[in-house]
Amino acid sequence: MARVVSLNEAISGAVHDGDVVALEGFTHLIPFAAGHEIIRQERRDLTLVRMTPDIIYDQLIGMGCAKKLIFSWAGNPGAGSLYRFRDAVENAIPHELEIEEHSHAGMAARYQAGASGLPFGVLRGYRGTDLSKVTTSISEITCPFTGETLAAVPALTPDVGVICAQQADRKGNVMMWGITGVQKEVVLAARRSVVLVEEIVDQFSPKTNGVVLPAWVVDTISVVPSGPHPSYAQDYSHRDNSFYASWERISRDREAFLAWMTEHVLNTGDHDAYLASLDGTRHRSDS
Amino acid sequence: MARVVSLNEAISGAVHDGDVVALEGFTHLIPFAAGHEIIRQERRDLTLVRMTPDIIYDQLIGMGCAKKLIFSWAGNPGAGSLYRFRDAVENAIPHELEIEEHSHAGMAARYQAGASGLPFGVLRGYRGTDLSKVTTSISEITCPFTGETLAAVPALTPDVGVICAQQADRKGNVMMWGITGVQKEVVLAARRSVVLVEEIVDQFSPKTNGVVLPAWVVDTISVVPSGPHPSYAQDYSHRDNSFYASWERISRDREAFLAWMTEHVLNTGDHDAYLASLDGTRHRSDS
Amino acid sequence: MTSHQPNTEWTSDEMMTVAAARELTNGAICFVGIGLPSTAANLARAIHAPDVVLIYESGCIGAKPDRIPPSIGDGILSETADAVISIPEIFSYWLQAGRIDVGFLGAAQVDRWGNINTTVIGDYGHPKVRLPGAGGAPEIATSCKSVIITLRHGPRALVEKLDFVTSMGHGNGPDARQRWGLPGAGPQVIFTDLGVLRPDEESGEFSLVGVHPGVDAGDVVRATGWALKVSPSLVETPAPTERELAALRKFVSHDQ
Amino acid sequence: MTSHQPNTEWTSDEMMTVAAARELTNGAICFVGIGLPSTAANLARAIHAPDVVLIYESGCIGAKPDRIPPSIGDGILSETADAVISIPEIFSYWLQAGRIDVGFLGAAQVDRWGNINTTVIGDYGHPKVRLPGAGGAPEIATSCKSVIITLRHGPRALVEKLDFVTSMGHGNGPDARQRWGLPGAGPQVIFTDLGVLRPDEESGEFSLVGVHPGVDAGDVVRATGWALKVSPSLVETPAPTERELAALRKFVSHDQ
Repeated sequence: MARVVSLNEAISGAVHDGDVVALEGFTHLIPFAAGHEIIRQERRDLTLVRMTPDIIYDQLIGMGCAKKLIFSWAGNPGAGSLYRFRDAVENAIPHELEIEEHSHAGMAARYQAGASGLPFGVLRGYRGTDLSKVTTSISEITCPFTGETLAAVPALTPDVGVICAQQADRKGNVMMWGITGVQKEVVLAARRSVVLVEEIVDQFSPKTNGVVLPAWVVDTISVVPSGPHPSYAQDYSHRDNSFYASWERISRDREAFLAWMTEHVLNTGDHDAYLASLDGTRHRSDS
Repeated sequence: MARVVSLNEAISGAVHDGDVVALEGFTHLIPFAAGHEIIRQERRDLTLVRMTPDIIYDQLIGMGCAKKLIFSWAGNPGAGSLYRFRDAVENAIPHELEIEEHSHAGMAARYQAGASGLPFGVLRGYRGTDLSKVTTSISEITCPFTGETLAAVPALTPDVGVICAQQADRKGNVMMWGITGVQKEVVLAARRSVVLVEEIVDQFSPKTNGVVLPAWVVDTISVVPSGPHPSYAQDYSHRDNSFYASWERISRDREAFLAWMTEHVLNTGDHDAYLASLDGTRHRSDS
Repeated sequence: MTSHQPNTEWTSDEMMTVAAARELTNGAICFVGIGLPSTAANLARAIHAPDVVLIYESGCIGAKPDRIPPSIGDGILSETADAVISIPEIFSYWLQAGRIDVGFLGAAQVDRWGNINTTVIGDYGHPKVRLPGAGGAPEIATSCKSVIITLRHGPRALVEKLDFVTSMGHGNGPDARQRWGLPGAGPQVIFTDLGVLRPDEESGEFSLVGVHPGVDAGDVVRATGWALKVSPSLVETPAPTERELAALRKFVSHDQ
Repeated sequence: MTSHQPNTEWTSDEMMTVAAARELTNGAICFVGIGLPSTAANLARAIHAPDVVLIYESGCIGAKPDRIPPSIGDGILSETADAVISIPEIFSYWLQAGRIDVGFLGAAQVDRWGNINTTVIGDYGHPKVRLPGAGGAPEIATSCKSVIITLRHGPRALVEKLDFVTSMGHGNGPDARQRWGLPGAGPQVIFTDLGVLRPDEESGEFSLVGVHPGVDAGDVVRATGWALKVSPSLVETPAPTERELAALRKFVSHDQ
C-alpha cells in the first residue's frame, strides 16, 4: 500500500547499487527529480532501462551511475545528441557502458510482458535489421497455428520502476493523463515502484486518457511539484524547451557538464533547490 | 471512414450468411438491437463469437441463425440458464450447434491478438483443465528464453464486429465509457465494424475510462437509443434486471420463446417498435 | 420483520455466505464473481474488512457498491471503482500477473482435490446438462494466491469424479500444482450450506473441519459423493451475528 | 520580412519539406516523427490534405497542432488528438496491425534499396559516431503501407553500404520484402534537399526522378555514394508556392 514519503527517502529505500532501474515517461512526465536524487545519492552499477534515454539518462551516465543501458532511442528529442551517452559508448568515459538495444515496439512488448507476468512478448518486429545480430535478447518464435515466424523478446521486470504522475488521492491511488507512455506497465512490471506527483487531491476528476494506478500496486508516493522539469506535467507545467536546446552546450564538454551538475544537482539538496538554482533561465519557453 | 446509416442498412451491408460475427459488450453496452436486426433479416449459418453469449445469443441460436458458437461463458448472468443454447447443445434444436469453448482469459488474448495483427496470443492459461482436450484451438508454446511452456490461442479476426457505444461525434469518432470490455479490440480485430450509439454529439467530454475509436476504423454508425436493452448504456439507461429475470420463463419452452420472438422481434420493424412492444414491462427495475 | 425484535433465524445459504465473508482478511485483494462471492466479499467489507479490495472481471478495480449488483457489469461497479479497465487488461496485467490474493469460485461439481466442473453434466459431446462453461475460472484457479470455493452440499455436487475438469484445484493430489508449476496455492477452503472443508494436513484431501450450527457431521458425510474424512478437531461454525445478518439482508434487499 | 513584398526565396530544407508534404494525399493515415516529418505532415494538413490523420508514436491519434511541436510528447499533441493511448497500444493495435498508410523516416545513412541506418557510424562495438538508434523505425519501415524517407543529400548519407541496417527498406533487392513476408510496400520515395528519388521500374534501385529548382542532376549524382541512375524523365520540382512557404514559416515561427 502506497506510503507518502520524501523523494530522498523514496530513492534511498528503493534504489540500491547494482539494481535494474527504469525511469519511464515518454517525453511527458519524465522523472528528472528522481534521476537527480539517484545522482545525489551516488548510486553505482545501475542497469538503466528506458525507451528514450534522453537528458535524464545522459546525466546519470555522465555522473558514473550506470553499468548498462537497455533502450531503444538515445537522443535529445528535437535538439541533438546526448554527449555523455556518446562519450561512454564511443570513448568509455567515465567508464565502459554495456548496451542492450531494441526498437520502441520491442521495448513496449517487453514492458507489457513484464506487467502481464509473462516471460516473453511477441511482435512482428526486427525483420531485416542488424539489431538481432548485436542484441542477444531478440529471439524468434513460431506460431503454432500458422507456422509463421515472429520476434520474441524477454519480459522486462526491473527492480525499481519510477514515474511521475499528476495526482495522488488521500488513499494513495495515483492518476495521470495526457501522454502516459509505458508508465502503467513499468509500475506493474517492477518489483518496487516510486511515484512522484504534482499534488495530492481529495478526489480525481475524469480526464481524457486518465490512467489510475490503485494504491496497492504503488510502494511510495512523493509530492514533488515540477518533478519532471525540464519535461512537463500536462495541466501543471510546460516543457522547458530552452533547457533542452541548451543541453548541447552544457553537455558537449565533460568539464562543463560536471560543473553544471555540481552546481545544479550535487550542490542542491532537493528538487526545490534545483529549481531555484535555475531561476532566471527556467521556463523561458512557457510564455 | 464511418458512415451514419440506419441499423437495417448497417446489418444488411455488413452481415452475410455464413459470416463470423462478434457482438461484444461485457454485460454493459450489449448490442441487442443489432442481434434483433440480424434475426429479422434471417441470417443463417453464422459463426457467432462472444465471451458471454447471454440472452442476445440465446435468441440468435433459438431463431436458427447460428452454425457455430465461439465463447467462454454461456449463461444468463445472475439469473440462470440459456435454454435455447442448452436445447441446441443438448438436443440439437433447432439444429446442431458446433461449439468452440475457451476461458475468458483465452478469448481476451484471442481478441487482443486479432487487434494487434498477430496470428496468436500467449497466456498462462488452461493448465490442468479438460478444455484443451475438447477445443482444438488451444495449443502450447515454449518461451525461447526460459523454456517455460505456456498456452497459445489463435487470433480472432471476425468478419464483422458489432458494438454499442454511448456517443459518436460529427466526424464519426466513437466514444464509450464505463465497462468497455473488449469493444475496442473487437472493432480493431474485425474486417468490418458496426457501431450503435445512443446519440451524436458535437464534442466529447472527458469520462472516466473513456475509450475513443477514431472514425477511420469504424465502418458504419447507427443511432439507436436504448440499443442495448435489456442491457444498458451507462449515463443513458439502466439495466432492465426484471427482463433478465423473466428470460427463464420466456425461453424455457421453445413455443413460448418463438411466440415472444415473433411478437417482439419479428413483428416489430425496428428497435423503437421493439421497445414500444415491451411498454408496461420495460424498465421496472429502473426506479 | 420488525426492527425492535431482531430476527435471529437465518437460512443455510446465509450461513454459507457469512462463513465465506469471515474468511477474508482486511486489505485482501479479491477477484469476485456475481452471486455469493460478490455478496460475501461486500459483507466482509461492511463488517470486518473495510479495506478489502474487490476486483470484478468486468474490469472494475476497487469497486465499493452499497448494494449487491445483479450483474458483474452493473453500473454501480464502474461508478464506485478506483479504476475501470478493459477485459484484456484485467486478465493479463492483474489476474495473470499474480496480483490477486483471493479468488472465489462456484462449482456445479467439485472433487476431493478441489478440482471444479462448471462445463457439463454427462459427456461433453452429448451432455445431459450443459452448464455455462469456464468464464474466468480456469485462470482464477491457477493465478490467485488462494481460492475459496462455495457451493451447496449434495452427493451430485461434491463428487468422487468430475464429469469435466473446468478449473484445476489440486489435480490428482497435493503435489500436483507444484508439478504443473502453478503460481498460486489453489483452493484452501470449501464453504457449503452445511459446513466447511479444508485440505487434510496429511493427505491433502478436502476434509470436514467445521459444521454449521444444527448440522450433524454424519449428515454432511452422507451428502458428500466421496468418502469424506471428518477432522478430529471439528468445530461448529459460529452462527451469523445480528450485525452480519442485518448487513447481509440490507445488501440483498436493495437487489429486489 | 515585410508582408507587402512576398519573400520568394526559400532554403533547400524548406524545399525538401514542401516536397514531402505534397506527397501526402488527403485522408492518409500518417505515422510521423518529430522534425521534418511532423512539419511536412502538418504543412500538408494546412495546404491540400485537411483530413490527413497524424499519428505520433507518443500515443496521439489524429493530433491537429497549430504549431510545430518541438517534441513528440508536446502537450499540444495530446490536447488536440482524437484519442490518446498508451505506447504498447500504439505499436501493437495501430502500427503492427497495419492500419497506417504512410510512415516517415529520417536517416543518417540510406542505401540504394532504401535500407536505413540510424544506429552507428563505424563499427557497432567501437563506433566512430554513436547515433540515437532504432526508436520506432524498424517496425514503421516494415508495417506501414508505404514509407517516405527524408534526409540531406551527401555522399556519406546516401551510401554504397550501410554501416548498420537499423530499418529494412528493400533489403538486397526488389523482391526481398516479399521473401521476408513483410506486409507493407516499403520506402517508395526519398526526398532530399537536392531532389527526389524513387525506385527504378526495372532494377528497383532508388534513382533520381526529380531535382529541386536550380539543382543540377550531375551535382546530385556526385553527392550520392552509389552510382545513382538518373531517370530519363527527370523533372524539376515545382518551387514552393507563397502559400506553402507562408504556412510552413507560420508553423516554424511558433516554435521559436
